[in-house]
Amino acid sequence: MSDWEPKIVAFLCNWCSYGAADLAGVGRMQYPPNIRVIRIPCTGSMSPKFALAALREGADGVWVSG
Amino acid sequence: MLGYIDKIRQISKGLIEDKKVDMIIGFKKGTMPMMNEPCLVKSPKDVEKLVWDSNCGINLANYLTDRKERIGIIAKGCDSRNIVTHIIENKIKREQLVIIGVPCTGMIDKHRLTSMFEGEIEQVTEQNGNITIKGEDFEEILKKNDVLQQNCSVCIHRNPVVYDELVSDLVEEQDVDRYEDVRKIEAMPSEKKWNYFDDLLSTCIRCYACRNACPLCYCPTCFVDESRPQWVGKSDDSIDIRTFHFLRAYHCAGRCTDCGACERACPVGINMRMFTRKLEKDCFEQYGWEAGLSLDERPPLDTYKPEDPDDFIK
Amino acid sequence: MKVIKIDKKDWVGGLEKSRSAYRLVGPFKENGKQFPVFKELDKGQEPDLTTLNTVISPKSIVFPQSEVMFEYTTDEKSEDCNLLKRPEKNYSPCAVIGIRPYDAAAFLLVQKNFDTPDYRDPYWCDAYEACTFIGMAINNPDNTDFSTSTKSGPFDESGLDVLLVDMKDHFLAKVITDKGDAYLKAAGWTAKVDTDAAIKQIDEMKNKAEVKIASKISFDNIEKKSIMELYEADFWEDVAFACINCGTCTYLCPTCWCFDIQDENHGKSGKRFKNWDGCMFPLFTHHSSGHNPRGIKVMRVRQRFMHKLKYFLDKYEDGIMCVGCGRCTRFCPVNIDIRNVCKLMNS
Amino acid sequence: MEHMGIEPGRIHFSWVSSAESTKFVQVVNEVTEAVKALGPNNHFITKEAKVA
Repeated sequence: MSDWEPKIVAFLCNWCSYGAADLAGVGRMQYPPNIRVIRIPCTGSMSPKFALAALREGADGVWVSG
Repeated sequence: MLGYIDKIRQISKGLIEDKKVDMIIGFKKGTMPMMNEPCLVKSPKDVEKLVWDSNCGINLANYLTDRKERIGIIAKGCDSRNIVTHIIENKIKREQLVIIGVPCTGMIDKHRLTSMFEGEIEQVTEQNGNITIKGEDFEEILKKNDVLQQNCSVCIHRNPVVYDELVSDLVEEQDVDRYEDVRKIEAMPSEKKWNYFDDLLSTCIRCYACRNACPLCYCPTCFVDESRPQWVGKSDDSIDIRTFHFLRAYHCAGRCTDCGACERACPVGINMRMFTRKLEKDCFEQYGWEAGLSLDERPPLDTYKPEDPDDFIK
Repeated sequence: MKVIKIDKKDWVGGLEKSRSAYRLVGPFKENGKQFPVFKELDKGQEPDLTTLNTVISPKSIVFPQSEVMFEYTTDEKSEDCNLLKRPEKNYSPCAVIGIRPYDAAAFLLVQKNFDTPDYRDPYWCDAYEACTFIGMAINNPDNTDFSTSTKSGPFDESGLDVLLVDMKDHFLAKVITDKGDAYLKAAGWTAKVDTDAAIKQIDEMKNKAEVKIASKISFDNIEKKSIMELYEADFWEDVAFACINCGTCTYLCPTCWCFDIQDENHGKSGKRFKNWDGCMFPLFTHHSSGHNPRGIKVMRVRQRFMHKLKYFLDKYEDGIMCVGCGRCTRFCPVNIDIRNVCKLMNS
Repeated sequence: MEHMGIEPGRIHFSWVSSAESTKFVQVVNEVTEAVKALGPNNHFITKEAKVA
């Protein structure tokens, strides 16, 4: 189990956190590779079924960021 | 509650005769004990069909969705709150409705009564707060208050919140602890919670009676019927069943009035209100909101206030 | 024809003994549950014969709510790549203990659909053929039971291999087929009784039980009426008003057989399922074009009753597609009563 | 979701402006740590539907 790495599905707002992720990339910042980013038009369009669908397909965590 | 019916019939008859409404939505006597069938009355002579007793647990607001006629509707406390929700959500117009308010003293829990007796119940009658249950070889008198639907026994809005006519004096509201059972679950560790709900839903056959009996569930296409993309599998897999119940509850957040129609409709006796009640409790504690009390106030999920709780956000 | 006497003290022992050759299925009430359901009985579990009827009909024994039809993988490393494989399933002999006569008769109606010269549903047929039905006669029918009007009845033998009759301290087992005989032998129940006397006893009880059934329906006139006359009748709006379009009636019904086919795909492998479906759901007839020929509630309600009480009657000329178990009436959330609908259609 | 038995810490919400790349990195770290601490998710996964 020691080499287990979590899979985290990140639902990021196009205008906020996705921009921040972009900026982090441009700035060559280091962060853990466990997140799988899904860009959504706005966090307001986030539905609980997205989170459930992610878990259903085997995600270990869900992160919603506006 | 039995004394109401003459008044209900009299008001209904008047409304139809004066052409104030095209139809009355109420209950008629069912073919089984503890069952009444929702019905539509269009002519004064049919008014005699209407009945009212402690077996009118189905929520009549369910039959209003998108109707165009002028309707007289018989509404107990929870029905009236769902009518308010319907009006707020533009599913019916206030001007179309004549609401015949019925102060309610609770509905009988038919699941529980059925399971209380070995033999078959053939007749259930009520008088002065007592219920007489008759079967082939037994007869028992119980206090009505002891056999209420669970949601009725913790109901704090027994009187209709909006009405045009009232069939009797308002009844006294109860002062009860509404959420004892929800707190019990909140106190469980995660694993125990998971198992609790696994067990709760283990007999679900996905007939969707809970969804369809619910006045809130009027979406033209339910998320379980969506296929592009398909959010939830359609088999009797336990995760898919749980997803259905969980998301349905979410869709009712801030709208559910705990009328109990879902639980009453369930053929296998699942208390799916354990999902909706948690959300109801949260809405009340975090936003001070109870659904369907006022026509003028917007529900918390479509308004924003600076003081909304946000401590779950990093 | 013979009748075997089973002492109640030999009952459990016999069941356990028969396990060497049979899987046992029967109504069983799990701890803390309100009612029993038909399931495969584990060792030491006894079928619950006290409950008159299960909420969910035993049709799921041969027609599970969800059943995998085949599996596939598109993984080229696998030797099964791009092959459709029917999953292994246990079709070894299975004894269904305590099924009620009308539920067993319901299988015969469903068989007309799943086992025909042109089409044969292997999943249904294989499971059905594996079963030996040890039925339990109904001494005290409930008040939604109208099985005497549907060619079935509380002592109906048509779908059974053995009919058990509860005589308080023992069971009388009327052997109907060789399959039934084989099961009784495997269970070690062989005490023969005087056949004529026993049959007389059983017939007496049968008459007593049948008399208790007060609900009667008749479909004589439905047979004579034309489809269009019934289809365009003016009572459908009234019948359908209360209906909330849930699938309770279709899912609990022992004769409803409709299903839907679904694929579920995970990565490179997937499965195709049969799932129960019902005419009450709008999605059931929804075309991919977006058109729905049964777009509104009243059409769907009409379809259910027309299918059961008219189309089936006309097509097979062998009665209606209903065995009178009364489940749909009992568990309908809004009390739509098939007996009343039948009366309306018949008048 | 926690009411139903999903552990607290599997689901996270945050608010990061497009200019806050440092906060973004910090939150990724936090979320990853929290989920790592919980171990693999056992609930709500459907690798294949379990049916009869």
